[in-house]
This record gives sequence, C-alpha cells and structure tokens, in this order.
Amino acid sequence: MNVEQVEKWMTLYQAEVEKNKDYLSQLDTDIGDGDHGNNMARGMTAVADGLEKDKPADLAHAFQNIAMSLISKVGGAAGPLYGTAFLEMAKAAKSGGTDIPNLLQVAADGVAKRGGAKVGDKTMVDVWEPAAKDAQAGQLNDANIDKLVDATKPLRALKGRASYLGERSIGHLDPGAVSTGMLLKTLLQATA
Amino acid sequence: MNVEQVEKWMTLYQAEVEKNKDYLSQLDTDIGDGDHGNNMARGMTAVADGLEKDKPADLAHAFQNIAMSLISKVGGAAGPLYGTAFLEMAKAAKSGGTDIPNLLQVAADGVAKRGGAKVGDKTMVDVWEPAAKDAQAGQLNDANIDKLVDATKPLRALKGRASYLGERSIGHLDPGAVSTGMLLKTLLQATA
Amino acid sequence: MAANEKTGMVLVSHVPEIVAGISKLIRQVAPDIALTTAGGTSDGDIGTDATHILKAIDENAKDDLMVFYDLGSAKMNLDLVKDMTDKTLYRYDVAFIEGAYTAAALLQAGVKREDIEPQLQPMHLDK
Amino acid sequence: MAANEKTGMVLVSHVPEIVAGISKLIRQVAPDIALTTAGGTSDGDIGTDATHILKAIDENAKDDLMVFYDLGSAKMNLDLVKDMTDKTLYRYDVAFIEGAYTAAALLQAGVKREDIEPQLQPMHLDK
Ligand SMILES: Nc1ncnc2c1ncn2[C@@H]1O[C@H](COP(=O)(O)OP(=O)(O)O)[C@@H](O)[C@H]1O
Ligand SMILES: Nc1ncnc2c1ncn2[C@@H]1O[C@H](COP(=O)(O)OP(=O)(O)O)[C@@H](O)[C@H]1O
Ligand SMILES: [Mg+2]
Ligand SMILES: [Mg+2]
Ligand SMILES: [Mg+2]
Ligand SMILES: [Mg+2]
Repeated sequence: MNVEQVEKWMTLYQAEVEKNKDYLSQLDTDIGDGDHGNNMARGMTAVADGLEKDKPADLAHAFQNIAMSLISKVGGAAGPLYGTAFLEMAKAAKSGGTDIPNLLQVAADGVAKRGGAKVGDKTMVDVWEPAAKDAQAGQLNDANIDKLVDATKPLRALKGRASYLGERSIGHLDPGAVSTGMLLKTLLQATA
Repeated sequence: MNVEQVEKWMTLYQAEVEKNKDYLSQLDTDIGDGDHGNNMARGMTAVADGLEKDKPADLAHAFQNIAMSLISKVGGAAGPLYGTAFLEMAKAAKSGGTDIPNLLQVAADGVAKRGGAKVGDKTMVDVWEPAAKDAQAGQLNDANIDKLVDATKPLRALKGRASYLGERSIGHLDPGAVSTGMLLKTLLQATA
Repeated sequence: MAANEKTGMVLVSHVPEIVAGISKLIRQVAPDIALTTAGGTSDGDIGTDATHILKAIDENAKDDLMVFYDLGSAKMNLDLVKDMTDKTLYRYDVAFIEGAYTAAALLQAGVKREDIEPQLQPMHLDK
Repeated sequence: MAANEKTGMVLVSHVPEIVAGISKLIRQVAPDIALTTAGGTSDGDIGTDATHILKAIDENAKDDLMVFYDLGSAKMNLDLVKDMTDKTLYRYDVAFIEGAYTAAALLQAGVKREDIEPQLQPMHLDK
C-alpha cells in the first residue's frame, strides 16, 4: 500500500460513513447507545482534516496521522479500537511490512488486544480477524466481507455495551462489525 | 415520661448540640465526612420548630413529631437512625410503655435494626444498647454514659463511613456515639 | 423492543450532579423507562433524606421500583421510606452506576425485573 | 493524618456531571488528595477520548495515579493512554463510585496504594 492509496481509502470511507451515518446509529440504538454513526462521522471528518493539514511523507506517517484523529475524535469504543488498528499499521509500515494482508493482520490483532474480544463475541473483531485471514488467502472480497458482517446477527454479545443486554442482543447486527465491513470494502476499492 | 419532659429534653439537647456543633463535626472530619455537628444542629432546629408549630397532645405525638423533623432535616446517617429511635418510642408510648427504660430499649433496638450494626461496630449503637440496659438496672448516669462513649475510641469501625478507613478508624471517638451520649445526658437532666 | 411497562427505576445519591449524570448515561440506552432521582437533600445540600427520596418515588410513573443508591445512609433512608409508601421498592446493594446502567438497558429492552436481578448478582457490594 | 504524598487519583466518565458529582462526594472525605477528572469527550459530549484522559493525567500533581472509570470504552482509552504518558497508571476494574470513594478516603488518611488495593478487591467487576 502507498500514501496515495491510503488517502483515497480514507476519502471513500468518509463518504461511506457519511452516507450510512443514520443507519450505523440505528444499529447502535438497537443494542447500544445509538451514537456509532455520529462517532464514526466525527472521527472521519477529523481524519480528513488531519491528512489535509499535515500531508504525510510516508505510509507510516499517514497511518499515524489517521490513528491520532480517530483516537481523539471518535468519542466511543470505536475510537481506541480503530485508533489502535491504525497505530499497529503505522508500526508495521515503519518496519517495511506494507502489504495489505500483513497490515490487516496486525490491525486485527491490535483491535482484539485492545478490546479483549475474541471472534464470536459479536464485535468488530468478528470481521477484522477472519478478514485478515481471507486477505492472506487472497480471498478478501465484498461477498466474503458481507458474510462476516452478517454472521454477527445471530450471536449473543459478550463484549461492549451490547453485552449488557445478554440474550436480547441476539438477532441484531453489531454496529462496529458493519462499520468495519465498510472500511474493508473501501480499502478494496482504493487499492483495486 | 410526659410531654413537658420531652419538650424540656429537646430544648436542652438542642442547646448542647449547638454548643458542640464544631466539636461533633471535627470528630466526623477525622473518620467521616465532617458534617455530623451541622447535621444534628439542622435537625434539632427543625425539631424545635416542629414542636412549636404543632403542639403535641400526648407523648406518642411528641415523639412522632420529633422523628419526622429528624428524618427530613438531618441529611446524614444520623437522620434515619435518630428518626427511627423516636418512631419506635412513639409506637411504645402509644401502647402505654412510657417508662424510660422501656423507651430507651425500643429506641436502641430500632437504631440497631435500622443500621444493621451490633455493639462493638463503633457506632452510636455502642452507646444506645448498653445505656438501655443501664437504665433497666437503674444505673443510667453521666459517668456510665461517658464510659460508653469513650469505649468507642479504641475500636475499629465496621459500619458507616468510618468503616472505609479500616484500622485507620482506631483511636478516634465515634461522632454518633458522642451525640448519643449528649442525648442521654440531657434526658437525665430533663427527667431528674 | 418496548420498554418494561410495569417497573420503573429510582436513583438516590448524596450529590445532585451524580444522579443527573447517571441519568444522562442511562437515557442514551434507555430513553423510555420510568426514571426519577433524588440527589442530595431536600434543601439541595450534599446528603440524603427520606423526604427527598419519597418525592422521587411519588413522581415515578410506576408502582414497582428498582432502587439504586451510592452510600449507606441512603440505604437506611430507603428502608425507612419503605414504610411510608404504598409502592413496592426493590433495593439493590450493588455497584451504583454499573448496576443502574445494566438494569436500565434491560428495562428498556422490556426485560422483567425478576430476569434482570440475576444479572445484578455479580455486582453485589456490602454497603 | 496527612494525605498520601505519592499517589493521586484520576476519574474517567462518559458524562461530565458524573465526575463533577463524585468529586464533590470525595472532597467531603478527602480534601487534600491530588484529584483530577476527565468527564465526557474533549468537546464536552457524552463519551470518552484519550486526549481528554491524557489531559486529566497531565494536570494531576502526582506521577503515580489510581484510575477509576465507568464503562468499557473508558477502559480501552486508558490502556491506549498508558503508552502516551510517563506517569504510572493503576487502572481498577471495580465499582466506580464505591471504589473511588474508598480509595480517596484511604489516600486522605495517608494509606499507601499497595495497602489500599486489598480493600478494592471485593469491589471487582468485569467491565
Ligand atoms: N471490548 C470490545 N472489543 C471489540 N470491539 C468492541 C468492544 N467494545 C465495543 N466494541 C465495538 O465498538 C462498537 C461500538 O462503537 P461505539 O458506538 O463507537 O462505542 P460506544 O459503545 O462507546 O458508544 C461495537 O459495535 C463493537 O463492534
Ligand atoms: N450503619 C450504621 N449503624 C449505626 N450507626 C451508624 C451507621 N452508619 C453511621 N452511623 C452513625 O452515624 C454517625 C454519622 O452520622 P452523620 O455524620 O450524620 O452521617 P453521614 O455519615 O451520612 O454523614 C456515625 O458516627 C455513627 O454513629
Ligand atoms: Mg455507541
Ligand atoms: Mg457511546
Ligand atoms: Mg457525617
Ligand atoms: Mg454526611
């Protein structure tokens, strides 16, 4: 991946989040506090501003720049989670690991570590981890991403706000899984 | 006991609390939140106002009147505790048990039940319960009351705010024990 | 998901800001539950009193009330108030914010009080 | 009793009023401890962010900090912030108000952090 691709990725993702802001917040209303769309939109506005203000010289700086915007502006669990994903990608890029499968794997591991969630806990980790594996197998595509997102629906949440609802969380998509799906799809578009 | 004695008792106690307001609050600063003197002074002002406004027809009404003032105006643990003591005395007076040893015993039992404290937990119960026994034995006097109050000093608090301090509560008088000592001494004066 | 129609919630704290703040936290996940609060004394000082608590109970639209509180004197006042109201009070000696948040989210999801209580169990504290 | 001279306290909540209120409760029993708070996001909305938490950490007069928080996203931000500060953070997964109140009373009494921790143990919660 290169800086231009990252910038394109973020532009596409911001547009996608903006378009689906209410949808993401509605998903979060069902099993959380209803702010996920607003959180992500605020965060992505900050990401765009940050990349504009401080043109990144290389991939590591681009990821670092994005991470800091997300960390300081999302204002919900998604902030430290996505922030950590980009921080880990910055570290990997610094040591030369700039291929997408490797970047997704370090990001996924960072998210899982930050939230203490495992696959099956009905969080964004349910998309990140298997998507990184799909990428390694050359199988990361929209259909597979949709499958991972949809698979969160029948699960009972064990982490995050939805976990307070116990079995009442069953039958709803996880908002963070949905926004992660969008992030991965726009990554595919930006690097196609 | 009769209504006049109760009124005299409350007048004497209010004066005593007023005089020792800062002392009681200082005791509570050492092992609590520092408001016991203010709480009791505010409560006793309300008691005086209440007895003034609604002249009690009989002993039960006097106790009931006092209880309601304490319950609504003390604003700390001492409110429900002293309030319960007077509510129980009102009940006893209603059924004719107006002798002091009996009144003190029902009050002591009410306080212990309300706070869930036993003798030795370094609370006002450490004065109420043995003082009721002393009264039954015709031994309730200033010297014995002082002994009960002072005995709270070496104890470790197991109930109330002081209990958060664990062994750091040792070596301090319990503020509620001190204000209970004053209450009992003014009772002796009012009924002498 | 319709909110529980039978059971409401009352929050009791020594400090007005605490219950105001918890209400904001709760309203994010439980906009429709019957929630009333008593923060501080009737006079607005730091502390608790039975009169203020009774007011919060009376103001609540429900007769079946889950009650959460911060410190021990609130507990004593709550027990006292039990004899002064016809409503049914369920007092929970659990972590105040975490317990109230959990119960609120579940009430909003229409869960019955009896089914909420097991989820409060691990949050028990001696208060 | 002189307050603990080494260790301070930081409170993190999703809602500004919650930490403002807990500070009032705590100040009654612990007027002298080093206490700073991050309530809500940097922009004053309901939520938490690392920037706001970092500010509360920086503002605290002590380098050794006991940290209490309300919900899980605050916990994640705290872990993130650990790598961004030179101060030492001790995060407690305990009942927020009850834990912070207990620790504050003990810090005020001059008790060491290591001796406070056993008293927080029974207040543990999975957050
Ligand atoms: N402990 C966790 N581990 C992994 N993901 C989590 C965790 N907690 C929350 N999430 C993710 O964050 C999403 C919610 O994000 P957001 O609404 O921004 O946070 P908040 O719950 O603080 O309002 C959830 O849908 C879930 O995917
Ligand atoms: N659970 C309890 N049982 C019996 N007495 C108690 C209990 N809790 C507190 N007290 C008494 O109340 C006194 C403190 O009263 P006060 O300062 O008015 O209350 P608060 O602690 O709410 O500020 C203590 O000194 C103690 O004697
Ligand atoms: Mg949310
Ligand atoms: Mg949120
Ligand atoms: Mg006090
Ligand atoms: Mg008080």
